[in-house]
Amino acid sequence: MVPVLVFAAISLVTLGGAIAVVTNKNVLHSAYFLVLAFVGVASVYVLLEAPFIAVIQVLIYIGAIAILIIFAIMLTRRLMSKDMEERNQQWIWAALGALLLFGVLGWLVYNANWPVIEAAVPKEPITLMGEELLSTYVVPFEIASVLLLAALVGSILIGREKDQESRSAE
Amino acid sequence: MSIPLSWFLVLAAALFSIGLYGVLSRRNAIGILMGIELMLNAVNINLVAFWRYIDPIKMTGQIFALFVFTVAAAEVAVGLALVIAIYRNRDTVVVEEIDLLKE
Amino acid sequence: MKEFFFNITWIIPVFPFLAFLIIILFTQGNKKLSHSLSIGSMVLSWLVGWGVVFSAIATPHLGEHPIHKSVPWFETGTTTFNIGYWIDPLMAIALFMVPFVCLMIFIYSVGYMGYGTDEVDPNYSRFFGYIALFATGMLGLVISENLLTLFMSWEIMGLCSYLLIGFWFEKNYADPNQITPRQAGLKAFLVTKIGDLFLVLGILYLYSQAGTLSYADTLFNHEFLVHLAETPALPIFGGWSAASAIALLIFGGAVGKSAQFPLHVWLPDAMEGPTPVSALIHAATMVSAGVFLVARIFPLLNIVVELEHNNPTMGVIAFIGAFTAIFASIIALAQNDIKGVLAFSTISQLGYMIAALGIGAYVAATFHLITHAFFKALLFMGSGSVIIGTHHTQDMMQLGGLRKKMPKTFWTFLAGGLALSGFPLITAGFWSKDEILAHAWEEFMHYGTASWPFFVWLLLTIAAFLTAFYTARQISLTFLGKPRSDHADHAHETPNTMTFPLIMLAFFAITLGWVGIPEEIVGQGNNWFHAFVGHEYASTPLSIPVILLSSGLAVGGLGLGWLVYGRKPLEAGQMDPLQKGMEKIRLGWLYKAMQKRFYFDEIYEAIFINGFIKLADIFYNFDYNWVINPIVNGVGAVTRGISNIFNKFDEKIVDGLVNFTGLSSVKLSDLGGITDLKVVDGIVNGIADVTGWIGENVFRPIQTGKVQNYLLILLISMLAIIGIYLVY
Amino acid sequence: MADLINLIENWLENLILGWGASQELTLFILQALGSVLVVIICFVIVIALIWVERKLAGRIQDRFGPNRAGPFGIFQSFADIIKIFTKEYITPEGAEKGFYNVAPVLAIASVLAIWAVFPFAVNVLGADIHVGVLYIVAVGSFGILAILMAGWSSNNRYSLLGASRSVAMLISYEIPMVVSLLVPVLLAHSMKLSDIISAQQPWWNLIVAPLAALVFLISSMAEIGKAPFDLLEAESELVAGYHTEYSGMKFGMFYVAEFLHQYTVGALITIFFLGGWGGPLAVQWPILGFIYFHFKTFVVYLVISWIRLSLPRIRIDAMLNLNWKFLIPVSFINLVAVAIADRVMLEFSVARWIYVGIMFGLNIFILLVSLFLAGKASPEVERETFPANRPVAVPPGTESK
Repeated sequence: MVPVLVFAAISLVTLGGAIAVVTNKNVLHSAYFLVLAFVGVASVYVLLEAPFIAVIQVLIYIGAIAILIIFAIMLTRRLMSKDMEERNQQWIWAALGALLLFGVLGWLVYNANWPVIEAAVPKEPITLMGEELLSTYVVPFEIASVLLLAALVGSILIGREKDQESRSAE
Repeated sequence: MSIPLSWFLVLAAALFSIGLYGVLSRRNAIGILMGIELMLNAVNINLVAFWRYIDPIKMTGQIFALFVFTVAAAEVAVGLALVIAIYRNRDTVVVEEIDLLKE
Repeated sequence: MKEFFFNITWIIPVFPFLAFLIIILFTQGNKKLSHSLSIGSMVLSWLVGWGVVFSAIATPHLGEHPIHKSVPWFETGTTTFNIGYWIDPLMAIALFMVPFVCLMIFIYSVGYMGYGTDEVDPNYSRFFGYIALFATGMLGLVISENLLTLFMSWEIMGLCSYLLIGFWFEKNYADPNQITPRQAGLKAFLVTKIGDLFLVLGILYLYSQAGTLSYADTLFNHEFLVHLAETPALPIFGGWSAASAIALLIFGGAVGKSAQFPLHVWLPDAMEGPTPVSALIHAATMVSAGVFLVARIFPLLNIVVELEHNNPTMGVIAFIGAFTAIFASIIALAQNDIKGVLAFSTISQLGYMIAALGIGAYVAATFHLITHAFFKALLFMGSGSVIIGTHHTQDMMQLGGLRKKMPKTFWTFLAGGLALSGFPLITAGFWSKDEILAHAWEEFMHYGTASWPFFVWLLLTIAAFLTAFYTARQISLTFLGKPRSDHADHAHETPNTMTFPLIMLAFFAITLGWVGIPEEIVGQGNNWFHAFVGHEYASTPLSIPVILLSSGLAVGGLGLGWLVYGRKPLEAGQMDPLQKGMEKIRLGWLYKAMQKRFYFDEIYEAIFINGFIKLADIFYNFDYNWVINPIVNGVGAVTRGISNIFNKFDEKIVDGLVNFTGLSSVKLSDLGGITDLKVVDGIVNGIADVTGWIGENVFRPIQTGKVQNYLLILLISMLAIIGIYLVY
Repeated sequence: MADLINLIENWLENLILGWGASQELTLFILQALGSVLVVIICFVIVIALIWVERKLAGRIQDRFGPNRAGPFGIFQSFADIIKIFTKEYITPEGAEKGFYNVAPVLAIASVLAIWAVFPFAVNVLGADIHVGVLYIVAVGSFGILAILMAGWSSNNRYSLLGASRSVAMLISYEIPMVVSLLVPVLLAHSMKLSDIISAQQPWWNLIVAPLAALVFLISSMAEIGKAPFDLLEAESELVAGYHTEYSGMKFGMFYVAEFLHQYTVGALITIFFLGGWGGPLAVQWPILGFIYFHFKTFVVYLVISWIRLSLPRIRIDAMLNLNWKFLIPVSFINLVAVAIADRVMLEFSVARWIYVGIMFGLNIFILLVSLFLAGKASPEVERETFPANRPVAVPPGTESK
């Protein structure tokens, strides 16, 4: 009974936060609700006995991504007047499509036969994960590092202001 | 373990649909990015749930979740840089107004 | 001692790699330290390498039991890739050649790049870093234990060739049509990449069949080879076996790297790099890598020949090689650039080796590979010495009379030239080339004149004659007669760092052939080279007619060349006698074509480069002028036309009808008017409105330019597809 | 008597079980009690700390500090508390009410959440999770969120500027902090805080990895945003940074959070580099461990205060330069070097004291080399040279000839 209640509470927080993210008029509020949704998802990971992923979720999504998003909102806030419409004309179709998709996914989940097994979580999950990362998944691991480097360089290049010469040339 | 797997999957599906709605309906480019983040989170819930319920001995699910984190971080960094660059050039972050290709 | 060398074989490419890292990272500022590091590392590699070579020679039955060691490098999925080394006779003889020639070239580079003079190159240290990396690639390729590390080394060399050919990247020429070093580097990189694509495909195909890439499990696993030869290939290859498909794909890589016929265009332009680079890359090592690769996969070719009698694989290889040999030697006749002649000569000699592999003369091909590396490096470095001695004069028409002024260069160049043309009995080139010709002769005797071995033999024989002729031409024009320009008049001998390697290489260019003298001449069982490298293949029997013929061709070619060019030396400004002669018999256009390399560069530009531009144009027009836009416009025009027609109909006919009824019946005119207004106009306007509405609200909104619209449509379509899937 | 804390816990557990509560409920009640206890202890400590800090600041700045309320001014903090509770809450016009009110709570919560995983003594710890170190880093990031919230919702330029600076600074200083935290993790081969403490029992990490300790000290001082890194609330530039608009207890919460954060950093340094609760007889007498822990933390706290009271504020570009061009490279090089040395010495299974000695030498070597390189790389600053006999204010009676 207790896990079910906990699950219900977490789902409520997560989904409520998510809905607030996509419907709130103020983008900044959306961003803070996004943090709330992320916290909910992190709790889901705790419920799934994956504390490492939960902590990483907090570290990356809240500590980095959410703060970056909030920062970006502040940098572009001049155009976000209160009376601006936050959703476009096709929102009703989008809502219908999303609902339909949810229906389809739910139907699939309900009808599928998952090969669930009852097994305990490994004792040293982080050690195991490190070993697998450096053996079975070493190539994706390296590619991920290259991807991060590329993203770092790319975002600096895209985001930096033009230097003085090219600006005066305009 | 009293919660069945399908509950997590339904939760993830709901989160995914909400994120999709956000992507399709927000006018603000940063709002769209937030929708994408929600969708990626939904995928991660699925990955970790499958790991826990179907193959908890190997860490494949968690490792894939880690890779999704990596991709999400890269995506946000580049995406926000693009948004800011567009804002500098065109003074707007409303995606409907960014339709140069049509004109 | 043997065990010691076999255990440290892996260290050979490590030395130059460390030298590269240190030079690039730390010692860019110190020229002396840089070249000392580079040469020092090469000396170490050379010592260890020859240690391994002589240990291998002293090991009996190395051919049947190659020594190989490997450690796991990384695993992905269920496969583990190893990194290691492989010692067999082929590797041993390549390892005999590569470090030594590299070392000689490194020493030579010190002088060529102007160390200690005013003309020292500003990027001197970087040059030594690059060539050290290059040596890493070549040595790694030679010792590698599987096709993956081989391919990696292969690509390291590709990168280095790009960097080194374009080493003088700041150079520009007044003539916009003359290719600049950086363009040449790019060209070499891109053209060889075409070949590399085939190589990758071949390796992937092999991997898909074997699940591993190590030599021990693939190329030297007889059962697997038989299995491969019995497996039909993918449908795209017709009815061939997988073995021949893989062999041809890998051969494609060799075509690119060894500058064989369709992909030969990069090598002549690569002469834009510094001359040591030409010697290193385009004579001694990198181009040899292609031949080495084909020799490596020779077991695969052999199995194809053994099990499938009508398979064209070997024929294709032999024919491409032979055609390249004759084609390049014809071009070489009319080149005036001292390095250009050598470049085409290299292409031609590589064609020899490929052709030899194609007719199954494995031993002869590897033999020629080694001897050619020595004398061609010698020739290139000799020409570099000439270039330095005459203050960067490369046009042979401007040279002449250097025999007295540069004696060391002359005598060593002469030795190399004689080896290249196959001067009978004493030179290395004679024995190796003779073995190839003898093998071709034997094949031709076996199959008769109506078969491809005959053509291969014929082409190779003619090429041998032409080789001797252009060698004589080059030596005569460069060294004999009187100087034809001020630079040549004031030529001086080059420093010892440049002449010492020449002398060393000249020694080997003469003597190296003696290890492969056929047993019939020196006594039973004394063809040492064959016994070491290819005991499992039948040795070619000595054939007196071939020896006589090839001696005659070599001497005849040299003699004819001397008659034309040497007897009456050219004066300054005089026309090439060959050109004069050909114009006399109305073949001037052919000479022109030869000089222009048979217009291959122009043809490729016309077909591929312009072709792609055309193709892009077509797509552009498809989008903007021909199809997409016209369709959109057409829909609009058609709806407008339809509504116009209805409008006309309304004006002309319906109005007329209404007037008529109005005139004929006043009473009915009210009613008719009402009918007209409400019904007919309604229909007409309605149709126009509907078409307009469709245009406005269906076709136009689809093209919103808003990304979210597209995404929404994507979602709906996906849902629709899922729906269809679920329903059915 | 030896194990006082666990004794009380067992007694309480039996008591509640005796009242007929289920096992789960008992655990829940005990954990809730423990949390409340930790929070109360924290606040009590903060009250004391404020007094200590002010007294210390006074002495360093050559004045008395609080000395009116009670002996040595000991009740000054309580007087302040009373004052702060009775002040008016002012909410500026145009502020976003919700965020404006949530921010101080979040600020203090983010600090308190870190205390959940601290091991206070050998068996006294809240949650011993596998990823303790990561947890600390992750939870700390909520603090940044709180600052951003406060800065944005105040509807004040100065607040927003302070918040923006804080993001630039806190995010960049998080990198060397995390990397230097990885060194103790590496040495203990675990991310559990209890493992890290027991791994450094005879030899503290301060000796094994002094460079990591130094980098961590500097970067965490930046994290708490106090002088010399107090750019987010620089009085002379930004009034008071992100909490300019706060008054009354809302300001008080930020204030408490700041002090508590400093104390928390002291605790972190104690855990990661000073052996945590370790000390003579700490294993047999956990209560001693508890005392050792807080004593060490207090010493580190005083050291941090001493530094911040002695140094002036750093310019923002210099601060970012220090981080990106010195701390981050040094911490990465240190991490790699320590990892290699650790692996090699484990391979050869050298004696413990040799291991420690080599590690210490390696750290000092890296520090000296990097300082030398940094000194070479830093630009020459042209300083104004004054004439030898320039007029200066000289105390009367000490004029030189």
